[in-house]
Amino acid sequence: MTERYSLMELMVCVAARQLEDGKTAVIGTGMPLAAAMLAQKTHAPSLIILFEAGGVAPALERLPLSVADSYTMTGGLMHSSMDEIMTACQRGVVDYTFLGGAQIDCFGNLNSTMVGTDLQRPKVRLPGSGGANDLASLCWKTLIITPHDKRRFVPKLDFLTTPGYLSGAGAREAVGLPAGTGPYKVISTLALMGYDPDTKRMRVESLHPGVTVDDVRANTGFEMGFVEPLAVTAEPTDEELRVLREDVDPQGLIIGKRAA
Amino acid sequence: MTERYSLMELMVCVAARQLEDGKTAVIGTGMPLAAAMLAQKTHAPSLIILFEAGGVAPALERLPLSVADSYTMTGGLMHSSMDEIMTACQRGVVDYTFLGGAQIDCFGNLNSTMVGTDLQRPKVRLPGSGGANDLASLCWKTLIITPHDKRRFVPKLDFLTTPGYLSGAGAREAVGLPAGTGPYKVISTLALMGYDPDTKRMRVESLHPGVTVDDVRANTGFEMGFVEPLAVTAEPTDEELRVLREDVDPQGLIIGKRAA
Amino acid sequence: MAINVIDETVGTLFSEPDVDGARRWFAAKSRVLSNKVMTVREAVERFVPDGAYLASGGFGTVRIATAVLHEIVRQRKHNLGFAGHTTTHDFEILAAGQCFDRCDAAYVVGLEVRGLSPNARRYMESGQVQVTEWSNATLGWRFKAAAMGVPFLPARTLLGTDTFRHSAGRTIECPFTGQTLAAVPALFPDVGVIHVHRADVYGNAQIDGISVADWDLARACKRLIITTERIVETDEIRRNPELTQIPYWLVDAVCHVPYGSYPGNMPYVHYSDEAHLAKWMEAERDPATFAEFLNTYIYGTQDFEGYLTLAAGEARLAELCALEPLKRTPEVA
Amino acid sequence: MAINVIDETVGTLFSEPDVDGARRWFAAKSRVLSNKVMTVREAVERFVPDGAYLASGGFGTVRIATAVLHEIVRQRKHNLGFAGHTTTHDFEILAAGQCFDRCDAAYVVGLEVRGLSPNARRYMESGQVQVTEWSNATLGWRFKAAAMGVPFLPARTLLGTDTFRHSAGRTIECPFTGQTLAAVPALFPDVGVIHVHRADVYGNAQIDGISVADWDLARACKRLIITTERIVETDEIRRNPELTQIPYWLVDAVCHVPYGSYPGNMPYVHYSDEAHLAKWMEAERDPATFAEFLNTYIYGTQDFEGYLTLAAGEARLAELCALEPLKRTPEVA
Repeated sequence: MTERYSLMELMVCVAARQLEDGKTAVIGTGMPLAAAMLAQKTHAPSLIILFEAGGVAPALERLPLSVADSYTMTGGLMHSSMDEIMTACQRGVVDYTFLGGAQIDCFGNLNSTMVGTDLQRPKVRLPGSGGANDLASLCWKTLIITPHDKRRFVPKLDFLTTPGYLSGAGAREAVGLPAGTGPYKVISTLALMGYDPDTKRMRVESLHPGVTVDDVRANTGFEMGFVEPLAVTAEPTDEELRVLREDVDPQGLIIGKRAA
Repeated sequence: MTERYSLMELMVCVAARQLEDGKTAVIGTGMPLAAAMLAQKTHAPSLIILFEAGGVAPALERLPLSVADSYTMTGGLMHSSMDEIMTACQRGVVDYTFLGGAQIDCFGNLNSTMVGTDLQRPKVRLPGSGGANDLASLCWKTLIITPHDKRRFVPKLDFLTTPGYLSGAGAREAVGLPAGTGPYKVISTLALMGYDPDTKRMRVESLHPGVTVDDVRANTGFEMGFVEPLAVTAEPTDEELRVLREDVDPQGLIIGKRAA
Repeated sequence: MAINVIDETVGTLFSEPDVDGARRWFAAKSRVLSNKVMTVREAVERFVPDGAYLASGGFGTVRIATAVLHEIVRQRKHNLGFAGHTTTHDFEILAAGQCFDRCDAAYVVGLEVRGLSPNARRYMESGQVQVTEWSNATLGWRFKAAAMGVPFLPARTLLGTDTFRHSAGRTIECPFTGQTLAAVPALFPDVGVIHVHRADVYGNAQIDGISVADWDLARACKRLIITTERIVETDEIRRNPELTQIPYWLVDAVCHVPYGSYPGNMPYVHYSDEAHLAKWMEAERDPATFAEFLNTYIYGTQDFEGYLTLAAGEARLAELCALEPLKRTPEVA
Repeated sequence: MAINVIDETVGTLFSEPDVDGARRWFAAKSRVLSNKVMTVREAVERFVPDGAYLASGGFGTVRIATAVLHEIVRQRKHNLGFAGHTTTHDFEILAAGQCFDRCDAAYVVGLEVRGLSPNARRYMESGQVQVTEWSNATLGWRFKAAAMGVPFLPARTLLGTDTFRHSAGRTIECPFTGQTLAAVPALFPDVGVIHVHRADVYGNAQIDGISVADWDLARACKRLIITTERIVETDEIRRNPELTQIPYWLVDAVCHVPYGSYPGNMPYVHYSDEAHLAKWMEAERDPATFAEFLNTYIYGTQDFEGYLTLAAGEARLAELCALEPLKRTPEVA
């Protein structure tokens, strides 16, 4: 890491690059939305951002605090409903979704429901699926953005809230989830990861600048794969940083405030 | 029949009297709508008229020519959809519907699909169900308005388009139709009919002025029941006729033009 | 007592409720923002191949895409499938051209209070058209199932009737209550045609008044041709997002067709031309007369504008606008 | 490879998908045009009995019926069922009052980017609340099934997960394609609360902006309490029928509550009061502090107006209006 950019800024820039132009994405608030806005303002001007509560393709003025708040509707093409967005996903119209989660396993399954063993008396109650289970079931490609440590990258989830590849290749289709869908990329604080096309296990595609294979292993609770040759994540360009800081998140809600 | 009113006018007035105030009704164009408008303008000012294409409670200026045309929307409370109207019926929110049909049997089943024996090559192709099957399946009470002759009141339908009591008591529930629904009244050119609560067979409740039991028998292809004592249909009041002619159908679209 | 429980239906399913196939189609369909304005002729040439399964929006004589329907006849498209979801004048037009040979029928051959179309009746009685029966709600819910991306929807109608027996629905047992329900399969038409009040060049479209089944239909169709009274700037769409029914990524063609629902009614714009609708019905009584009528009005005209000039003309269109009872309020101007 | 096909689910179904019972209820519900304006206190007294199953409209901190939720706490209602369909601040309020003891959870205890509610977490971790898991789409489709009058809807989500295992859904085989689908049962809440932009005294109600799940929710609920920013003449409703989401015959109570979504956002009216929302979260860290907070703001206030004066005041409300990015266009004035 240099002082030119923060880790958060790197992650948002890496996330933004995964989003192709002219595609549809259901995006939550926070870093995923900062990434989508950055993509729109750089290489993907026709990226269509949908919000699960019903907002459609707003001219985003700033980052909303809720996926239903007024900022998800400013200059929008259509004031719709959660049903409209979720059925569009189910119909196959939505390319990307972008999620977080308290725990993730090697197949990209997520837990955002609880820590503990008894749902009726959990050690820590978390929000639950929200739209995550639906979006990861129904959108074509699921991206995940998350801090990278052993508490999060676990060998076994306490609760499988949201489907990744479940138990591996073919498992999604076997339970009835739409064919051809599933986890696509994970952007963590250490690396950019994808999935082995045969085993559907997670593997590192590029290490963020200054991060080693051992750093990843030490912070991952399951056996992580690594592609060969292993790349280094491209650093944010000056242009990406400028747009991110000036146009996407001038208030520093996501990327934090910078020293003057 | 006196010259004070026509048979059409009598039928519309009798039909109107069947509609209670403060209830909901999905109504088609023609005589049923004239009856509903008359009811609204006399004893049932809060009768809620819905149109199957999506019009909700318009301030009806005149009789529409289509159940979707602009007159079904003038001053309406809500511009909705066919799905909204049909699901309201399915949910149990709609009290009445009002239908016609080419053939009717003793259980109030209707044929509006074809005359003949082969659907793929019918002798006469008719429109089919339209919304009739749905409305008669889902609304609480089905009213029918029809000319009365042996070609229409038949022992066996060529095609059962729209359910009355099907094969009799309990048959609707047995096939899965919502409990407690079914045919309510038939207003014909000869009489007002209801249904025997036990057998669900049609029976005359009142004969129109000047009509005899033999007239009904001679014009009915199945064994018609008669309640005892048998009433005579009350004639239209002067007020009903005035409202019908001046406010409901001043153009004579339904009740015809009157000689000056 | 014998109760008419129908466990088997004999209707032909003209289009499979293949939700995974539809997902692949929708995934491949471009969502790039591009100008889709073209002529009706080009839209029909490109998106209505012979044999395609077609669905028509609006409600028969209200807000129908007449120009596209005429052009389908003019280009002598044939062997189409057709969804007869309260089709009246739209059905009459396509029956005139003998364009379809299979039909999911909920409401066909009739024109509501105006009576039955003699020619459409002859066509449907000729044995040339294979028919499967539905009701308006269930055929609409077939579009809805497709729009929702599920292979079927349950319903409590149709049951116990010949309409159901001649449908391609099924009975199912509710997994929760055990009750018998009708299941209706998703219908993904190959192409849909919908007339709207305003659209931008990309296809973002708004409808004033009731939507009939067009919300679901627009989402169910694999291809969608929009005809529009007005082409507007996208900013006008964004100013009233409550009115948007069709986002641009559903749309393949945007055709500018003022008075495009003529001789039908276009709510807020003009009322139906009952005289001209009666002229169609009258001409249909005799096949030779009707052939001549079609030669004059459809085959003999270059396009819908030609038809409009011949059938109505400016003075008549002004009359129809004056007859329209829904005055456009400033709110939706 | 062992594949996690879940054929049995272990979640409790808190409310039966009894469509015939619901039909009888809706049939008996009055459709007479009557003035339903009453105070929030009266609406809660009359329509929210202890033990009822409650659903809350809007989206957690956006267009929520705060006044009704507070009054439920103030009247110390208990043993409610609650539909946690993206419930955030609404969940926080009812958890503060320990009003519910069973919950269909899709999204609970969190406030989106604002973090987790300490008190709601404690309540959900205490074992006092029985929970059944769902996702936002499937819990919304449970309302939709009810609104459609069918006992279930099929879906392609939930499958294969612990969320599904701890739901009360089922797997079914599609009668047409044979594929495995999730079936979710209709949910008819005993009472729903929805905040809207304008309503007349009968309950005809309009919402500006996205509707979230409120179209279906309004139709699914056996009783419906509306709070509204403005009470308008019916003529104003009839002038913009495209905006009407709730016709009067669904509604049992109309309560006039300006700023009724505070401290949440009311699109087109005011933005959320993030400072006050943070104050709730902060107070919740310590149970004793939070008890005092509740005594001050809820139990110690007469009604929502009292709360509003205490928590915000006119100057702060003016600020929140100024912060609102959606300016009401003349079209929806």
